[in-house]
Amino acid sequence: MTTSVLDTGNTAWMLTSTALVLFMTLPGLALFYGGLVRTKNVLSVLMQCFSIASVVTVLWVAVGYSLVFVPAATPGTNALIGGLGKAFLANVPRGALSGSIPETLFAMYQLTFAIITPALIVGAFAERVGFAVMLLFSAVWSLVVYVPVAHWIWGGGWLQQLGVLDFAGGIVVHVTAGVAGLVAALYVGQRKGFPHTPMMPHSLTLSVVGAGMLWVGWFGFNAGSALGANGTAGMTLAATHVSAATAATVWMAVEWQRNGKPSVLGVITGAVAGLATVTPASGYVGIAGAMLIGALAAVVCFFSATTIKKRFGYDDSLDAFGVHGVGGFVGSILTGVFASVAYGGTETIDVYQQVGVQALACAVTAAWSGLVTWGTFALADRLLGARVEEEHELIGLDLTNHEERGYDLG
Amino acid sequence: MTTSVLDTGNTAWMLTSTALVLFMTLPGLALFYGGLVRTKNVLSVLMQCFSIASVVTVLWVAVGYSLVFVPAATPGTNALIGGLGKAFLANVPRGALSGSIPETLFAMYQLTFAIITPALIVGAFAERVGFAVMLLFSAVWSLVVYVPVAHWIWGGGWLQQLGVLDFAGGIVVHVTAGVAGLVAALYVGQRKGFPHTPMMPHSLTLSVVGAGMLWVGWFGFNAGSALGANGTAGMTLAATHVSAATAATVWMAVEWQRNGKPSVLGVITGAVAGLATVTPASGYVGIAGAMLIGALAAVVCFFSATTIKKRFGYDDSLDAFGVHGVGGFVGSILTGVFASVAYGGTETIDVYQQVGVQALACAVTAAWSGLVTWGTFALADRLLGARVEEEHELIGLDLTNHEERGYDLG
Amino acid sequence: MTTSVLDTGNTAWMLTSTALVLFMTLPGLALFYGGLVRTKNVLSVLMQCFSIASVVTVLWVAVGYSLVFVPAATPGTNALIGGLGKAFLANVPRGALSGSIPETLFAMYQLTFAIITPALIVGAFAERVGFAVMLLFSAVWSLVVYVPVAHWIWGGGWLQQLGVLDFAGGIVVHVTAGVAGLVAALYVGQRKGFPHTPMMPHSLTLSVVGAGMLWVGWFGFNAGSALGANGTAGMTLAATHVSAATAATVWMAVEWQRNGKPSVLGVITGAVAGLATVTPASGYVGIAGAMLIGALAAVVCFFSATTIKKRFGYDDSLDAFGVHGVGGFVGSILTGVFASVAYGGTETIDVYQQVGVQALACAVTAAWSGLVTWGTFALADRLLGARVEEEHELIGLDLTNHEERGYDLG
Amino acid sequence: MKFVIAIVRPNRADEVRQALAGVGVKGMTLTEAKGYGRQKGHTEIYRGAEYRIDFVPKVKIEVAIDDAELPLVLEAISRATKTGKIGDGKIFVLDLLETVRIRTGESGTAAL
Amino acid sequence: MKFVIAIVRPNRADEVRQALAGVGVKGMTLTEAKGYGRQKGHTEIYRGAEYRIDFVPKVKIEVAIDDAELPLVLEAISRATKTGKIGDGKIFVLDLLETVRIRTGESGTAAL
Amino acid sequence: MKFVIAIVRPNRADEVRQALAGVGVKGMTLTEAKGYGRQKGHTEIYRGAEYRIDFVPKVKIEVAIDDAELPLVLEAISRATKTGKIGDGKIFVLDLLETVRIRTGESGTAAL
Ligand SMILES: Nc1ncnc2c1ncn2[C@@H]1O[C@H](COP(=O)(O)OP(=O)(O)O)[C@@H](O)[C@H]1O
Ligand SMILES: Nc1ncnc2c1ncn2[C@@H]1O[C@H](COP(=O)(O)OP(=O)(O)O)[C@@H](O)[C@H]1O
Ligand SMILES: Nc1ncnc2c1ncn2[C@@H]1O[C@H](COP(=O)(O)OP(=O)(O)O)[C@@H](O)[C@H]1O
Repeated sequence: MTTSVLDTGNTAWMLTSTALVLFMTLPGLALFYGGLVRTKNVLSVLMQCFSIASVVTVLWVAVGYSLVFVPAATPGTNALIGGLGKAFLANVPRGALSGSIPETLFAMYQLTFAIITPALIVGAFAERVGFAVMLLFSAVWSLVVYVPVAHWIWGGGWLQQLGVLDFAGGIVVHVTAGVAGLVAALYVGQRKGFPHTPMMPHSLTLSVVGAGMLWVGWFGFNAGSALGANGTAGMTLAATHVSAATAATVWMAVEWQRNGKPSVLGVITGAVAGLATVTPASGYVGIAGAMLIGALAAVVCFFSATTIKKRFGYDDSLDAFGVHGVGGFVGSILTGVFASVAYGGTETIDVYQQVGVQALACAVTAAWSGLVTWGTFALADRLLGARVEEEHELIGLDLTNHEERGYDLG
Repeated sequence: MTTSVLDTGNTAWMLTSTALVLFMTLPGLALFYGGLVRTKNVLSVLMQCFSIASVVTVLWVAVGYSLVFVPAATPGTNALIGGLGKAFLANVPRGALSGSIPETLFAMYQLTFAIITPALIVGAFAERVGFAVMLLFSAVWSLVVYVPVAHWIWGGGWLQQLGVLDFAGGIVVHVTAGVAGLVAALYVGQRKGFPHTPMMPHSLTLSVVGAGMLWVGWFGFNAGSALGANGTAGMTLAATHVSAATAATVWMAVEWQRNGKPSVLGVITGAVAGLATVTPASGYVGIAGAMLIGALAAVVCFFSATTIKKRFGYDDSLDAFGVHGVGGFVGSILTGVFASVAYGGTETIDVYQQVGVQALACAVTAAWSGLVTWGTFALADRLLGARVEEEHELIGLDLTNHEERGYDLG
Repeated sequence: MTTSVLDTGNTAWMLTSTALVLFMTLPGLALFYGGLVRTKNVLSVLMQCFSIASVVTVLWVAVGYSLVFVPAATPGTNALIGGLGKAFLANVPRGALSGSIPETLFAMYQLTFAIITPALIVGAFAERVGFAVMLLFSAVWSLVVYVPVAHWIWGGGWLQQLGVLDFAGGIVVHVTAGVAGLVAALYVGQRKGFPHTPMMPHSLTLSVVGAGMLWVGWFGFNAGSALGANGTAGMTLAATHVSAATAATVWMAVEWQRNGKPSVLGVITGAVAGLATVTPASGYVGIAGAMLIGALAAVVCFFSATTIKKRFGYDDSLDAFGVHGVGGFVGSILTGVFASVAYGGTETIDVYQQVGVQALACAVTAAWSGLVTWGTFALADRLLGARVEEEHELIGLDLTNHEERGYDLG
Repeated sequence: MKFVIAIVRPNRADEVRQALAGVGVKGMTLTEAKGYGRQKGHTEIYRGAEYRIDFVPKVKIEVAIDDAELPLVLEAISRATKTGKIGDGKIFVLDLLETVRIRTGESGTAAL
Repeated sequence: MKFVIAIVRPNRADEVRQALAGVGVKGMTLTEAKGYGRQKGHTEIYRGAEYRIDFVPKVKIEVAIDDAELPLVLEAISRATKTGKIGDGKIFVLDLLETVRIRTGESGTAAL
Repeated sequence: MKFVIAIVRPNRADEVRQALAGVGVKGMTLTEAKGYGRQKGHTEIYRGAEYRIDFVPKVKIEVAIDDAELPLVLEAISRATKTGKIGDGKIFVLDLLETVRIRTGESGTAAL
């Protein structure tokens, strides 16, 4: 952990992991989401993912990395937010190490997480929020939610001090993004016609491709969070893969039983649910724990993306909350159990107490993310109107926001 | 090989290779195959690849890995099948090593091979076999064919003891899958309208994407089989790439000469033929050997996918047998030649004798795979009907099996 | 650099980088370009990328690698071209090292650069040059332009002796390809209907996917050029990513301001411009330098792909010159500035003098590439007709060159 | 018999189907179309150049009916698709000489 | 002259083309369409919700013919596409006032 | 009123639109179609087998006009699309009994 010699093997794996996690967003998530919207909005979603990757990079390099990982100048505030000592990566020479890898690489690896988190949110308000609002929101949210929460949990902040366990971002990534998605969907309201008009995925083919990329990329997300090529990375990769496969299988079985037929959307959603849910636990659990987490992920997320959403009537277009948010909660709580050596995990913890810490961390970050999301949308609503005109929603965001069309196959 | 210290460089490469080989199936092969079927069946193929990846993972973790790689409890039976000592990876702690990499990682890397093998088969019976039959068949075949054959050749079984050479799965993967495909295609019969009705690929664009992913992923498949980042991995990568490129070039030339025009489908099929054929030899041969293998792969597979298939009239829909099966046979036999130091290879072998061993291994595994495939389909036929109703075949499997459509571009 | 012991970590990263750079072409660039052409030509572009990858591999293994990286037999000629000592990689045993990685691997890594360079060119003359001409041109150009220029700059040739800096191919790849594209576009003339008939991308969706793959793959292209998993690789990855993100952001801003709307094509083109432009400097610059290069890349390439192209009326179909060529020039010149320790870089150079060397290298290689391109097209024109018949251009190259269609969605 | 061709907004197809079914129409045929008229199209941008696309997406509904049904049918279509904004579309009525139901060979109004 | 519009099953287009060519028809025009009628559509499922899709894929074949050819043409289309199951489709016959072959300017039956 | 159906080459749609607008036509409707006729199709190759595709891409333009406009309209379409090579297409003229503009309820020539 704190060796100060560069290890080429660890560095090789982290270079690869950085590529893999960027690949999850570009084009993985972009495709997964892009395939699920209607033809007239496909570009808007791709554009959102691409521009978030670009703008968040600039913000991260400018201040984000430093505020998360550099101790605050005044120790008293470090519980809440880091310092600006490495703004613009100015004090990160190419020889600097973070553990046994170059610090520049560590900063870039962490950046890929900062990118995918706001990109996950756009799934919740897809097809009705304009590009400018989306961009404003993503920038603000990235700085005001992602950066402090990452500091609290990974950068030495108060939750880390409380002993919260979040191996690869169940809370930092999925809870924060999921809740933001739900709140945003509630703020902007349902898409016109929802839920009576069928709003079928325009290309499940693309979504399957995206799901495959997410699955593969997630090896970088979770096993990369070992920050080296070691036994933890190996077991984390195994736990990640097993959870995904179990969740896909269980989701398929549940659907088969309930609807008489398993669906493609179901299987890929199941896999993503398994991946998201195992994330916080992935580095701590054994194979059995991972299987159980995957199975639970499928059942709970199936329930949330179908029954609960229908029941409460919010329009979480692509189930950003239903899968990532709910999966994030479930996984983060279960981490308090399955990380324990008593249940095949690696940590010597008191399960009851740990579950309490996990729940507290989830609750506080969820509240903060929800609050800031509501506030930012209210602000954007004032400045630009939170959602596009009805006419534009009808025509689609591709033409009205970008004057382009996703396909011209004629 | 048997050092008991973890090497981070080797581990880094094997983590990457695991991601690359999974990527070959999800979404590589899924896209390659998915593009070749008609629009009404695209999702069925994607779904098959995805669900195989999920279900085989569960089976592999439960018993597959252990039965392949753990010695049988009673030494007498070990020639045929391994033991259950590591069922559910229960006795594989995160510190356990396999050579210089974590054993968990080794188990996951091998799993990606267990996944792609049954996924290759579905190309042979695409567009007419229902999802339930496919799933039942894949599960049975995985346990009854893949697991024992992998044990025979890689897990210390009788063929390995005979000295068979199969670096990355010419026999274990391609011969077994190709023959299963042929037998399944014969069992279920031709698609309605074959061969008179044109059944054009609905999106060669997708198939090209899939082929590109297969090519890149194959670096993990073959060079990963070196189980480390070393000189063998380097040469294996080179042999793999050179064989693919040579085969694509030769296939293009043959087509140009025979049909007056080179086709996109031809070039990508050539590349895949070159990759499949060099697989068993990839770690043993030199560059010249790889080129020769690639050239032969193109000529023989071209012949089998066009002339032979036409002549015998079986409907191997996407040429799973014609390319993978035939390429697997050719490559596995040629391994007996080009692996020899006399022909630029690494092994000090008697070529005649080695070719004999290779042929024996091919013949026995082919027979076993064919037999089990026929039996399983006969069983599935009883239980569920081996192929879908004519009406459903007409409408397409996407709607009738999954109530979804691949595209809704309107 | 000249350690003679294999380092598994460095080897792991270079194996991965080789996969990443091949992935940039197959399917990355193929998709990026393929999406931008009209439906009737999509396969032609994919086919061009695929067949270039195949044929260039054969040429590279046969003579290319040796001519670039092996010293000439007669030292006097080595300034211009290398020797044939490693033709067919005959004298490259699997134990041979290049630095701390296997030489076979080094040869393959470099091959992926030799592949993508002619593939970049096809974007300039897309939709009107037949397959045979394209193939002839690519083979000749690869041997007569790419191979000597790579030798001059990376293989110990005269420009390297002059001290030119080109970390990952700003001159070797982008200047040579960009200029060849421009000259080829001028030689064959505009597409019928250009610029009045709208020739919209048939699938921006595919282009976005391709752009994402290019971005990710570029980590292998630039950070892989460190030839190891070290501090330079980390900083190079950071510089590459930051330049891409900055360029995408700036392009978006410029478009928003000028056209009232940011476009998807703009954002992805901006990212590619940022990647191409930072390439020669990527291993030498700091973060601030990379940001500046990215911002300049966006502004200059935006200008060249819109205003300049319109002004001079050449039909560089997919902006191979406008983005890669211009970006290559700008980046190669700026390398002379930002590589300097005075501007946060790594090199102790005299900026004025270095800029002179960079400009000289750009000018000479551009002239050589342009000359050979014109000559080869003139030759191809004699033999085969440089562009397809008008009727075939109307029908599209997919049907007329390959008797296939990209989609059959009916 | 009459052959009625209605060009309507693409998102109105289902309303029209329901309205027609509501007045007793048993079948109809729908085609995707592009219309040019008073409703203006949109612009698309490509490398800084703006292109006007004059055609807008429409759906064409063809329905063969008995003469007596005509007023009801016209009314039903109008009701289902009218927004009062430019681009609502047109209904064209042609004379229909004969109809055959392929399955049974029936002809005339019995085949509708 | 008559203008014949046949709505048939999508996989029958080629059979119809051959049958029409067999009775001397020299040209025809085909469009993809969606039909609503007695033949029921399918359901699609999305996140657990089932949607009924009432329209089924059809192909519309339009062919302009000489009056005298009508019986043969009706018979040829029926023969080529009839399965006897619901959804075989319809044939509609309209009166055709004039035909022009653009290439030559010919008109009337000479232009068919 | 007349209902004019023109089957033309797909790349000629815009020329036809301009020509028609030039003679005062205010609206038209366009559909993608496939034509069979004297113009030969193309071959496609798949795994060494060659398939003939007899249908070629066409565009169908439908325009409702006042009787008096007919000669001008026929002439405009022909002018805009004629190349003199096989496959230029056909124009069919049918009688149009009634036209309704849905937006306003206007009918007859006022609705064109
Ligand atoms: N003369 C015509 N012939 C055929 N189709 C027409 C004609 N005029 C209009 N249309 C169709 O009706 C659609 C609506 O017409 P438009 O003039 O835009 O608005 P409105 O229906 O409100 O008058 C057009 O897009 C076109 O498809
Ligand atoms: N009145 C009608 N007007 C226009 N098209 C019709 C009409 N009735 C049926 N069709 C077309 O004919 C197709 C077949 O009709 P349907 O009632 O399903 O079966 P059948 O032809 O066996 O009676 C429909 O899908 C529709 O496209
Ligand atoms: N009798 C017909 N009925 C309907 N459409 C026809 C008929 N004859 C020709 N067409 C249409 O006109 C197109 C052009 O006809 P074709 O015979 O190829 O050339 P030309 O127009 O030069 O005579 C055909 O592709 C078809 O779409």
